[in-house]
Amino acid sequence: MTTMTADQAINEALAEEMRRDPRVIAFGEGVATKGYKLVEEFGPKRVRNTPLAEGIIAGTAVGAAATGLRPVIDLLFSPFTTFAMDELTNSAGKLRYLSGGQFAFPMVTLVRTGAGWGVGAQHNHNNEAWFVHTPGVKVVMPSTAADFKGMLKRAIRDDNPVMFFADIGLLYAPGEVPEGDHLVPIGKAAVRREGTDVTLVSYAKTVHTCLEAANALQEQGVSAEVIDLRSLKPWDEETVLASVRKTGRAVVVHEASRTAGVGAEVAATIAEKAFGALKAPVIRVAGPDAPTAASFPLEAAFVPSVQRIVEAARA
Amino acid sequence: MTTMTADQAINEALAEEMRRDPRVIAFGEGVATKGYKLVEEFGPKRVRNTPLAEGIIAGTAVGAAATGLRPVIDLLFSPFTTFAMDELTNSAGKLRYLSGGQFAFPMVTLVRTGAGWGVGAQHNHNNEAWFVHTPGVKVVMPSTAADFKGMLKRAIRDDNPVMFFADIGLLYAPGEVPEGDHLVPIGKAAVRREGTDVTLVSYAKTVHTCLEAANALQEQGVSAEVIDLRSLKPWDEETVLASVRKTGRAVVVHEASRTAGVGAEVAATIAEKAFGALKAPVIRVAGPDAPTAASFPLEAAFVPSVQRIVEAARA
Amino acid sequence: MTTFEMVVDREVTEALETMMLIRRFEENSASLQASGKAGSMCTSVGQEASAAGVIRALGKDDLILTNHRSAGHLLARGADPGRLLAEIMGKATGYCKGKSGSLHISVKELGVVLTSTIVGGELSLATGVGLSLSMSETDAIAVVFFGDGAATEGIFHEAMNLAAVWDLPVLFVCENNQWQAYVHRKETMLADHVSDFAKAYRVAARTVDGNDVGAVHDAAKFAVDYVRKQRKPYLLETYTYRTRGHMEPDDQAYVDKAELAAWKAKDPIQQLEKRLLEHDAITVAEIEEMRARVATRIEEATAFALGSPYPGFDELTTDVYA
Amino acid sequence: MTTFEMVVDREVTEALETMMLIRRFEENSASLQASGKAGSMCTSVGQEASAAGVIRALGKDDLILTNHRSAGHLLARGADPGRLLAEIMGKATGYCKGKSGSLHISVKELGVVLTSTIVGGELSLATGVGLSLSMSETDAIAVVFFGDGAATEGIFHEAMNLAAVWDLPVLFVCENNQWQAYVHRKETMLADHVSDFAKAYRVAARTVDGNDVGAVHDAAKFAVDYVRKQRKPYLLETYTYRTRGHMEPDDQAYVDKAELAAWKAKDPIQQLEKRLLEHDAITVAEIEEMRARVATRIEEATAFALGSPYPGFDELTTDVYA
Ligand SMILES: Cc1ncc(C[n+]2csc(CCOP(=O)(O)OP(=O)(O)O)c2C)c(N)n1
Ligand SMILES: Cc1ncc(C[n+]2csc(CCOP(=O)(O)OP(=O)(O)O)c2C)c(N)n1
Ligand SMILES: [Mg+2]
Ligand SMILES: [Mg+2]
Repeated sequence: MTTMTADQAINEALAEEMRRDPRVIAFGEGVATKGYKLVEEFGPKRVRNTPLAEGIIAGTAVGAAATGLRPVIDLLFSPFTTFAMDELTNSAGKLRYLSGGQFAFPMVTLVRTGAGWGVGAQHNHNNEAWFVHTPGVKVVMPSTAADFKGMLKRAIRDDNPVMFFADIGLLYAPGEVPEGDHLVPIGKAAVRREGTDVTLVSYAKTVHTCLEAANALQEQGVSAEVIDLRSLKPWDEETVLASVRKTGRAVVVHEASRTAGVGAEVAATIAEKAFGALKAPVIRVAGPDAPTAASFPLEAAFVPSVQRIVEAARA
Repeated sequence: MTTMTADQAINEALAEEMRRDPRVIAFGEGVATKGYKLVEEFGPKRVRNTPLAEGIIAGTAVGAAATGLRPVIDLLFSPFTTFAMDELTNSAGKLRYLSGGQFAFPMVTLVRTGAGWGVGAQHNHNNEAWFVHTPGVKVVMPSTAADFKGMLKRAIRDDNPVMFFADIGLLYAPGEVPEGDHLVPIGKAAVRREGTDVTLVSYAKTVHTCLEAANALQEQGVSAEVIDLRSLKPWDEETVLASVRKTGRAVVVHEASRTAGVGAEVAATIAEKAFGALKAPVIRVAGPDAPTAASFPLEAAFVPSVQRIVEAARA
Repeated sequence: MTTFEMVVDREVTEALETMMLIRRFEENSASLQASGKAGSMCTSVGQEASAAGVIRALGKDDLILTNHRSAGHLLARGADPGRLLAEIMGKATGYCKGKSGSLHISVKELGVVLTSTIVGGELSLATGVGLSLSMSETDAIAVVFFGDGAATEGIFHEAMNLAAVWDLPVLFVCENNQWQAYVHRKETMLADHVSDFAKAYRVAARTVDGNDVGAVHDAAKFAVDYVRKQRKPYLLETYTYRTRGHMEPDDQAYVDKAELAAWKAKDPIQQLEKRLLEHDAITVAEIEEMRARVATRIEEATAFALGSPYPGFDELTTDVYA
Repeated sequence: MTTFEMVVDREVTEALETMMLIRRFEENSASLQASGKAGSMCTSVGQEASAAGVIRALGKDDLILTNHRSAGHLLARGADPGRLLAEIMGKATGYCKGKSGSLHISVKELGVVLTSTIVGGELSLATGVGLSLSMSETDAIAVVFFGDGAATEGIFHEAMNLAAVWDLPVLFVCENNQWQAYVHRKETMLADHVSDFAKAYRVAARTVDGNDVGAVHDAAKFAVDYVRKQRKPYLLETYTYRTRGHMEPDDQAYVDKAELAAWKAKDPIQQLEKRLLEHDAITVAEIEEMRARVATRIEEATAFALGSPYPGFDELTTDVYA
């Protein structure tokens, strides 16, 4: 194990995969500037700065992926994906299907989002559900430095377009990362804490809030199991359903706005497939249906709190 | 009552609102060509063709809405919204909030989607859930000619950005439309058929499939209530919950892909708030998590069928 | 080589048959649509010289990206009319198993990669294909066909700029057919030529008479050679006209009759036949033979497509993920 | 009027105080950020002549759109430094109740409408503001400030094209400060001047020395007059440099030292002071008085902002819908 931040884990994952596979390239606004070490090792052709144009950055990745390269692009902050939606959904997501399987799109799109920087809704918008609802793409959003590394490495080896969401609030927190070629499968959830009375399902920053809530619940005599989805499309129904069948209760937690968020899918699936096992309604604890403010106290209040999770678990 | 197609209802609604309010303008690719009658009545300044550029069409509407006009834009087919996502979400959806309420964005964005034309996933992509998950916007998707007219007129009078989804499969089917200034509120569902044993919740084309399913169920001795959401954001929880509390069973139906679709939100809400009343799990009947094919038989197979709904209602 | 010399070049007589094939294929598709046997499609009637002239200037390793108006490009590249028509009809024997239908047909084996019906989509992808080529040991180039309307999408500018800044071997071919669905080009831009936009990107560009297959072929050969050797982008604009309307069926009630008539008088196929006959480069009999050959191919293609099955329901969810 | 004559114009001495205010305000904001009292912000240090020169050429009914680097534009337009700083700190007394923070500050009462930190967002909205003005009985115009990086977003081209085709009274002001966050402009476009792009749209354009407030003011007065009378767009490029880096804090390790030094030597404030003194248009004492006035305003503003409350939690979900 080595200790590093999620941000360092991302860079390590990228460097290792570029070392392993010459087809892996990286580009985006400032990618070469910030990744000057990568430029030194892999050269200016494989690590590039781009013009300030998300549409062509993404489109170029899609076209390159279909013709032999494995691009990793950095679109910086999730609201900037709005300039690349055609390329990410109509092209990367659909052209394999529409071509009858003639092409594959092995590419990774990195974006950041979530509370922590205090710069407002045009930099912080947890829109991962848009992509979870989009055919042909995969979506991951890890919560630990180890998963940032292992899932990015796996995503780069995946033959499909993967949206990699990085929670800003986690990027600079240090964590333990296994040595060597650490890979984490896409589509497999992690049980972060075992429990018997209630299942807390979450991903990204709020997984840690759930773990705190689990401690609080422990003191109140409630044993909470905490599941970290980390992969949102595909997501690990099996692990979640097995847990809920055991505990009979579920609380789904995320920072993204509540309405039609990923939590709706998880809650609806639990309510449908574990119906018989449920002792109480599945409750969602999520951000409000509002843009995120820059003002720090408001930004912080947007995110589900330990208290809200505890109350939901006891409801 | 007069009989007209949904397409005619859209044009009538637009003409009536333009007559009523000089601030209402309409533009988009071919809007003036197809709407030459509107040009004759309202002049070329209020009804315009545009360059082929969805981003600036939407952005222009947002900027105009904030400064006194009430634009209605036609983006043609829902996949084309991908070129206008910044304008529709980061600007129209967030700038009221980020400006502390200084601006309002009274605008309507019309798009078409759904099976019926056989031209594939880059024209047919039911992505309404993206916008339902987007703060600051409203979303409607009517199922009858009367609602096409009444909801478009209401949307044009709304002071917020409204995404108006038109189901291609409904556009040319004739329907009864009330005479006069027919207005249908946004946020209120319609009970299309009363029943006691199961609630079928849907919107757009599949409302009619649900009504057929209800007839089939009737023959099998099952009394189905059919609710047409028609407004997806905000959506009418009250009407849906009241019905499910009565019937104890719910099936949520839509053509859009299942995962993280609008049905997930509706099912999760029912399962949470009507938990005690449920005699069976809430089942979703939706399109597959795949792009839509152009091939007619595949396009048709994508859409929930009467049989699937009946089976779900009896499960 | 000047257009005049081109006239006696046998390449041009071959181009004539290609154009005839495209014309016949598209008129046949349109009538199948009219009789309810096929879904809707966009035809390139009146623009055939652009496809025929540009595509025959390409090498077999060059990669092509195209859009919704692609039948001409595909046929000129050697696509089988039967499989092409089958795709348009949504049949399992089509190049994309019927999943594409008429609007996004790609054929990897012919090097026709990534066709998008999102106007501008093809442009957003072309730079990526160019990037792959620029990073591998090849002198192949990428060629992207797009319309004058696509040039009003911001992505056109982003693509031109990136191709210029990164020295990507991409030949941009703008088929300026004066229309953007139901809107005339003049309503959407003040410049007459899309090639005007190239200068600020420092991209070499040229506009050519898109109804003169010889002129198109000359210009295309120069452009292809430039991109292949310089490993830099080039913008070639083929100035032409869409004489059958946007998408089947289209009564063109919104089209200026005089403008349409003027362009029909410049029909690329009739023009070429006339010129070839004048220069004794072909005989009436030879032209008749060509027509007959083309007619037979289209008949066979139609029989094949009509006789082909639709994809099975299992195809509903295949090819979503690799 | 030439720049030389401008020098003795009292407008320029006023512009000096405006630039001093902007400089002092932004350096003060940056130190508040450094000491953890404010969140991050982008400063326009080195570019003040652009804001000061353009904004004072506007009429009170003209509408302004800006972006993430907006403090200069807002202060030049008369924004209260206290409320502006409060907004940057996310305080309830800020112009946007603290919801915007530093990156999307708009002030309706000053005609600063629709600020977006999405690069290019301001351009996508400017045509709509221009459309509203073009359809009402007014001679007011819309002015949109954007950077050289925004000019590489396709939406810039869509906006220029629509403004040209629809004759919209929009003055496009590109503040070409040679940087796009952590990427140098030269890495993103081959042209040196964003004004090069105007020609193909048939939009009148000019590039001016963005560090010479007199020159900027002259050019802006001409441009504003042109847009106001012609009801047509115009592109004015102020060629300048971002000397403090992209966003606080920024060590500029990636910036070429020589280039930075060369531009710092052309500091717009020092340049103007020197010139005014040379022409006896101002005395050292007067400059000192100005500095003192500015210092007092910034102190008061800081006290106001620091003393202001944060918005209440009820504000979390207000202002979402009208
Ligand atoms: C992004 C997008 N907007 C609109 C459309 C609808 N549409 C299909 S073809 C077309 C016209 C395209 O014009 P042009 O680029 O000149 O190509 P042409 O059809 O003339 O060959 C339009 C508006 C689309 N397919 N994609
Ligand atoms: C669409 C989008 N992409 C990227 C960013 C991140 N970003 C913020 S400012 C900036 C640089 C903008 O450069 P320019 O337009 O020249 O303006 P400047 O900052 O130099 O004033 C970038 C890349 C953003 N805010 N929006
Ligand atoms: Mg065209
Ligand atoms: Mg800049």
